[in-house]
Amino acid sequence: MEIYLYIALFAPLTGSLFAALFAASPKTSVTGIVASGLLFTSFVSSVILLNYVMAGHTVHVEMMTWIASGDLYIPFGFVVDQVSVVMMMVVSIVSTIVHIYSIGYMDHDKGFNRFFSYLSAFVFSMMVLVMSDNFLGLFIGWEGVGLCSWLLIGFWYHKESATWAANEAFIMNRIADLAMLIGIFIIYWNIGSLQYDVVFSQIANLPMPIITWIGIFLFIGAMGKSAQFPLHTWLADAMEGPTPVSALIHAATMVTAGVYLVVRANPIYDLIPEVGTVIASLGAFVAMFAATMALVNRDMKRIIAYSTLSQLGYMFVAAGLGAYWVALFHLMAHAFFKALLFLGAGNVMHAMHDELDPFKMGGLKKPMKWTWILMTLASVALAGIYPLAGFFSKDLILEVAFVEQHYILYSVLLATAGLTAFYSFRLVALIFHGDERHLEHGIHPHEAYNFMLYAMAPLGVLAVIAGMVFKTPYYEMVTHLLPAIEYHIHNHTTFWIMTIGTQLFVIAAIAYAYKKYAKAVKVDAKVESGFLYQLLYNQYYIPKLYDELFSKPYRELSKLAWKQIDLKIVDATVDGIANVIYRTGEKTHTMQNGNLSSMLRWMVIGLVVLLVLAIAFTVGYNAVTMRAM
Amino acid sequence: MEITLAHYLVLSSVLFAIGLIGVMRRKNLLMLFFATEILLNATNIGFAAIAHFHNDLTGQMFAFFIIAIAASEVAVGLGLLIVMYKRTGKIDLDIMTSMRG
Amino acid sequence: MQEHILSILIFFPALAAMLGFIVHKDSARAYGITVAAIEFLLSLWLWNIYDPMTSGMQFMEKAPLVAAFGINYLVGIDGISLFIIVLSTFFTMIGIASLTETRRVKDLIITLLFLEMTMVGVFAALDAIVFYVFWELSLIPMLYIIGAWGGPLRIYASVKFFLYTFTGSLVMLVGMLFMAYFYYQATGQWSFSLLEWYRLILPLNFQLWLFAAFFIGFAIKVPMFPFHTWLPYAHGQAPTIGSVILAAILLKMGTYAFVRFSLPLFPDASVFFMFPIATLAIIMIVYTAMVAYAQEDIKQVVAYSSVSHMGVIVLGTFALNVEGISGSIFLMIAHGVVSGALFLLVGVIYDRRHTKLMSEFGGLASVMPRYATIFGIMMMASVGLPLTINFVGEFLSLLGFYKQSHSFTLVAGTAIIVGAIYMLSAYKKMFFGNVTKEENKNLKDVNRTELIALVPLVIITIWLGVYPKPILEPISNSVESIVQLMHDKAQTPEAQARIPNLSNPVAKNSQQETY
Amino acid sequence: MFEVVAFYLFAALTIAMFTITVMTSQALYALTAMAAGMIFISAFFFMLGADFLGVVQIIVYTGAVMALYAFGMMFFDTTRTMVEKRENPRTIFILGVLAATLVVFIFISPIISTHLETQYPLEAASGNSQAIGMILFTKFLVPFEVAAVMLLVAMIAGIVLAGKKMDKSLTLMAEEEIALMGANEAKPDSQEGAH
Repeated sequence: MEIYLYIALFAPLTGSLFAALFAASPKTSVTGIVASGLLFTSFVSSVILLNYVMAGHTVHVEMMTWIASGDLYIPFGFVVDQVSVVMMMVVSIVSTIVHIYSIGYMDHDKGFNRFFSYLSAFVFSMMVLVMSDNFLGLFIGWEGVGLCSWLLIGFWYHKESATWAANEAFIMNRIADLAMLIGIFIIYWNIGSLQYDVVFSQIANLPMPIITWIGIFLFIGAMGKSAQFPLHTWLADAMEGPTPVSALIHAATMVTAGVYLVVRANPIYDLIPEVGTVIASLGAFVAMFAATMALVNRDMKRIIAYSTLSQLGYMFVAAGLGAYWVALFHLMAHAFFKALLFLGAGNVMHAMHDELDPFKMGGLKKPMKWTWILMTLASVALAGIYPLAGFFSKDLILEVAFVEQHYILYSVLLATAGLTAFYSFRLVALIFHGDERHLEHGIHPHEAYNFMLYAMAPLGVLAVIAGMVFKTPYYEMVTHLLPAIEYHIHNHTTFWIMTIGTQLFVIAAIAYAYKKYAKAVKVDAKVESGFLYQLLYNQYYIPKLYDELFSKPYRELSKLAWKQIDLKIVDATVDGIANVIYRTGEKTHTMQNGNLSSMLRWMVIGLVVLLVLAIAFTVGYNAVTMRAM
Repeated sequence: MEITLAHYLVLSSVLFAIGLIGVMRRKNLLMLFFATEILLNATNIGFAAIAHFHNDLTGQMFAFFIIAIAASEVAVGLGLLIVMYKRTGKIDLDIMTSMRG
Repeated sequence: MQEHILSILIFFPALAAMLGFIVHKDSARAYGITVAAIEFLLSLWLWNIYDPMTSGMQFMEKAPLVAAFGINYLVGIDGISLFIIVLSTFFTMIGIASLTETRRVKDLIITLLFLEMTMVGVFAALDAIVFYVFWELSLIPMLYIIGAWGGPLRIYASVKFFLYTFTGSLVMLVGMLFMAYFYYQATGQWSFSLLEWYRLILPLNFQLWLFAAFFIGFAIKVPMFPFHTWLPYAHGQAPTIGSVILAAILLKMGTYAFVRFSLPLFPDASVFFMFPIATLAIIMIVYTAMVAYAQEDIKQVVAYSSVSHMGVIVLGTFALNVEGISGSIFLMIAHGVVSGALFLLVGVIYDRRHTKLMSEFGGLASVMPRYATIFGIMMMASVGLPLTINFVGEFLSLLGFYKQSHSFTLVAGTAIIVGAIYMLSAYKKMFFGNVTKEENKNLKDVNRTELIALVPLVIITIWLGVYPKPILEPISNSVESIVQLMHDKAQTPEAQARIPNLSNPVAKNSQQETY
Repeated sequence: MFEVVAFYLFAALTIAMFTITVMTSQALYALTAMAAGMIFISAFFFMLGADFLGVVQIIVYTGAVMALYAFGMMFFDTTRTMVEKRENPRTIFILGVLAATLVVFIFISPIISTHLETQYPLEAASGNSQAIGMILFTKFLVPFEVAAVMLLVAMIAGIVLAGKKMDKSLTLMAEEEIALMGANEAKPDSQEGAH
C-alpha cells in the first residue's frame, strides 16, 4: 500500500516538474496532458487507498528524517487514515478535473506550461498538507499551498490588481502562519513531539490553560488559510487569478485546510469546548457576514468567493460544535459543487471575454446550455435542496446547531441559508436568463470546448449524489477516527417541520431571486445609494479600513524608520562621534603649526601633565593600599 | 646636617628646570643645544647620586651611557646644523616650518 | 596530509595569491577559478573525513608562536565551524566564477584569495590571538574591494566599514587580553587557547564585563542594531562580489564568535544578558524589516534583509538550548547561501542596467523569465518557506527561543510576516506589471556564467531544505557539547535553570576527551 | 661638614652658571658659562665617589664637546649678540618652575627611596674605576659595544654632514639647490650679510 501512497503524493510533483521544464517554452499541450494524466494516477492511487482504508486499515510511512536536533525529531512521515483519505479523494478528484478543464481554459494563454507547473505543485503541497503525520509536515503543505496560491493569484503578473492580491493573500496568510507556528512551539515544548499520535495521546495530560492556548493559536492559523474574519479580505481579492485556480484553490481545497486542521486536531478541541464555541460563533458570524456581502456584489467570481467564505463559516460551526465528521462531510460536498460553480463561471467568463459583471450578461441559457445546467445544478446543491449534496451536508450542520442547543447559531445559519439561495440564484438568473444584455457590448458567447464540459460532468454527478450515496459509508469510515455522534432530532414532528420548513424557506428565496432578476433587471437607484447597500457593496468598508489602519501606517512608519530614525538618528550618531573626533583634529591641528619652539613648549606642557598624572596615580595608589592595610 | 639623596635630587631637578627653560626660550639652535646639554647633565647628577646612596653601579652606568649619547648627539647635531646653515644661511628655529601639519 | 588539512586550507589560498602576482592578467581568471576550486574540493574532502559523531574538535594542529605568553598557532574544527568553512570556500569559488568585474581582475582575484585565507582562518582558529589576527586581517581585503571596485561613495563606505568594525574589535582585543591575564592569575601560566579558557569558571562580575567587551566586537560585525549602519553603505557601494562575500561569510563571523566565545566562556553572563540581547535582536528583526520595506534600491532591500535575518540568528544563539543554537548555526549557513545568491542576482541586473533602483524596473518577469524564477526561489527561501534552507534554521531558532520566552518569540516571529512584506513588494516592483522602461525591453536573460554560479545555490537551497540532516546532525552534536559545558559551568541559579542539562552519556564522554 | 659646604657651594655655582647659559644673549658667555658648569658638575661626581664618571665628564664635556661647540660658533659667527624672538617668557618660566616643583615633589616623597633595590652593589675593596670596569665589561658589555658603534656612526655622520662636498649625494637637497651650491660658495659674504 505504501507504493500507492507515494504515487498519490509524488505524481503531482512529477507533473509539476515536468511542466516546469517547459515553463519558458511556448505552449505545448503535452504539459497539460501529462500533468492531468499524472494527477489521474494520483486519483487512482487515492481510490485504491480509500478502499484499503474502508476495510479498516491505515497506512503510515516514514519516508526519511527531516529535522532532527536536540530532542526534536521531525520526519517526513505520511499517514493515510480515515480523515486524510477523504481529503485526498477530494483533492485528487477536484484537481484532476480542474487540470483537464484548464487544458481548455488556458488554451490561449502564453503561460500555459507555467500554469500547469504551478497547479500541479499546488496539488502536491495540498497532498503533503493532508497526508502528513505531524504538525510541521502539515505546516510544509500549509506554506506550500500558500506559495502556489501566491503564484497562481498573481499568474497574470502584468496586472497590478493580480499581483497586489497575490501579495495580500500571502502576507495575510503569513500572519496566521505565525500563530500556527507558535501553536506548534507550545506543543513541542510541552509534549516533546509533533507527531499527531503522540500529541493526541498525551494532550489530555497537559494543564488546561496550555491546551486552550494551543487550540487558540492553531485556530488562528486555520483562520488565515480559511479566510475567516478578520483575515478574510484576501479571498475575494484572490479572484484575480485564473478561474480554474479559484475553483481548485479558493473553493475546493486550500481554503478548507483550516477546517481540516481543526478536524484533524479534534482531540485537542474536544478538551476545550469553550474555544469550540468561539469557533462556532465566529463561523456563524462569517457565514452571515459573507453571505450579506454576496447579496449585492457585481462581480461574478467575488459572489462565488463570498459564498465559499460563507460555507467555510458553516464548516467551522460544525467543527466548533464538535461535529467534526459533519464539518468534513460538508467540506467534501462543498468542494464538489463549489468547484463546479467556479468552473461554470469560467466558461461564462470565456464566453464573455473576461467580463465579470453579471449585469452585463443575461440570456446565456441558449448558447451555453450545458454550462447553464451544470451551474444551476451546483447552485441547487449549494442552496441545499433535497436530494442534492448540499441538503445532506449543510442541513446537517443546522441540525447539529439545533441538537447542541445553540439556537442563536441555528437561526443565524438558517437565515444565511436563505441568503445563500438568494444570491446563488440571483447570479444564475442574471447570467442565464433575461435579456441578452451582452449584445450591447458586441459579444457573441459560445459554449466551451466539449472536453471541458465532460471534465465538469463528474463534478455535476458528484454534486447530485455525494450527499445521498456517500453519507452512510462515509460516516462509518471516518467515525473510526472522529467522534461518532449522530445528530438526530429525536422528535419526529420537530424534525419534519424543520426539514420541510428549511426547504420551503430556501425555495422561497430562490423564487424571489428568479422573480427579481430573471426577467428584466431593474436597477433601483434609491436602494443602491442607501447606506446598507453601500455598506455591503464596499464589503463593510473593511478593505478600506485595513488599508487606512495597517497598510498606510506601516508604509509611513517604514519611511519614518528609514529616513528619520535610521539615517537621522542611528547613523547620524555614529557619524556624529566620528565628526567629533575629526573636528577635534581639525581644531587642534593649529598646535602643529610647524614652529619647533612652540612644539617644544607643547612637549614641556605634556611633560608637566604626565608628572601630574604620575603624582596623582601614586597618591591614589598609596591611599588605596593604605586603606587596605 | 647631612647631605642626603634628596638634596642631590632637588639639585638635579632644579638644573633640569633651568635646562627646560632654556629649551623653550632659545631660538638659536646652537643655544638650544646648550640647553639640552644642561638637561642631560642634570639627569646625570641624579643617576650618580642614586648610585652612590644605594650602593649600586647601575646609576653610574646610565650616566656613562648618557655622556656617550650626548657626545654623539653633538657630533650629529652639529653636522646637521652645518647643513642647515649652508642651505638657509640661518640657524634660527623659527624658520624650520616644514613640519606644519 | 590529513593531520595538516586545516593549515593547508588556510594557507593554500594565501600562497596561491602570492603566486598570483606572477600570473599573466589574461589568465588570472582561470587561475583564480582553479585555485578556488581546489580549495573547495579540499574543504569537501575535509567534510568527508570529518567524523560527524564526535562532538569535540578535530584535525587539531598546534605550533607555538610566542611560547612565553602561551600564544600558539592552534586550529581545529567541530561541526559548528566545518560548514562555515565549506561555505566560505564555496562562495569564493562561486564568486570568482561569476566575476563580471573587468577592471584589474587580477588584483581582485588575488584580494579574494587572500580574503579566503582570513575567512577560513577565523573559523578554524582556536587560539584567541590567532582568531583575532585573522579577524582583523579579513578587514583589509574587504576594505580594498569596496574602496577599489566600489561605487561613487566607495571611500566613505569603506572607511566607515573599516573604522567601525575595527573599533569594535579593539574592545574585543582588550577583553581577550584580560581573559588571558585572568587565566594567568588563576593557573599561573599564560594561555590564549580557547579550549583551555573553556575550563575557567569566572566570577559573575568579571563575566559581565568581559561579555560586554566581546559583545561590542561581535555585535558590530553581525551587525546588531544599533551598530548596523555601516552595512547598508558597505553593501550599497561594494561591487557584487564584495557584497556576496560580506553577506554570506563575513557577517557570520560575529554570530559564530558568539557561539564560540561568548556562550561557553561566559554562561552566566549570557543568561544575564539574554533578554537585553533578545530585545536588540527583535528590534533588528522588525525595525530593519520595516526599513527594508521603505528602500528604493533593491540592493539595500537585500542588505537590510540581511540585518533582519541576522537578528533571528542572534535570537537563536541566545536561546541557549540545543535546538536554538543548532538552528542559529544552520541559519548562518542558510542565510549565507540565500543572501549570497540574492546579492549575485542583484549583480546580474546591475550589470545589465547599471542601476539598482526598483523604480527603473518592472515587468522583468516577462523579459527575463529564468532570472525571475531564480530570484523568486531565492526570495521565497529568504522569506522562510518550508523545504527551503532558511526555514529549518528559522524554525529551530524561534523554537529554541520559545523555551526561554513566549512573548519575545511571538514578537520575533513577526519576522516571517514583515519579511514577506518587504520581499514580496520588492519582487512585485521589479518583476511584475508591464515593462514600462524602454531599456528593459531587450534585456538578456541570465547567461551561462551566471547560471553556473546561481544553479548550485538553488540546488543547495532546496536540497538542504528538504534534507538538512548531513549538516544539522554534526552541528547538533557539537552544539550539545557546548550546551553541556555551559550547563556545567553555570553558577547562578537562573543560568542553571535556563541552560538545559543534557547529561546524555555520549555527550559527556566526548566532552571529557576534548576538554 | 666639608661635604655640606662643598655641596652648597658647587650647587650655587652650577645653578648660576647654567642660568647664565640659558639667559645670556652673548653666545660666548653662554659657552663659557656652560663649560664652567660642566666642570662644577664633575665636582659632584667626585663627591659622590664616582671618580671615573667625574673624569669622563671633564674630558668629554669640557674637552671634546665644548671644543666642538666652539668650532661651531666660529663657523656660524654667533659671537656677537643674538637677536632672538621672545614669546611669552612668563609661560616659559611658569612651565619650567612647575616641572621642577613636580619633579622635586616626586623625588622627595618617600616612594622613590623606598622602592629602589640594589642590583649591582659596590664592592668596598676595589676602587671605583675597577668596579666600573668590571661591571662594564660583564653585565653591560653589549650596551657598551652598542654605544661604541653609536659613537662611531655619529662620528661618520658628523663628518659626512659637515664635510664640504660630501653632502652632495645626500637627499637633503633638491637637485636645483645642488646646482646652485657652487654659485653660493663663491661668495659666502653675501649670505652673512643677509644673516
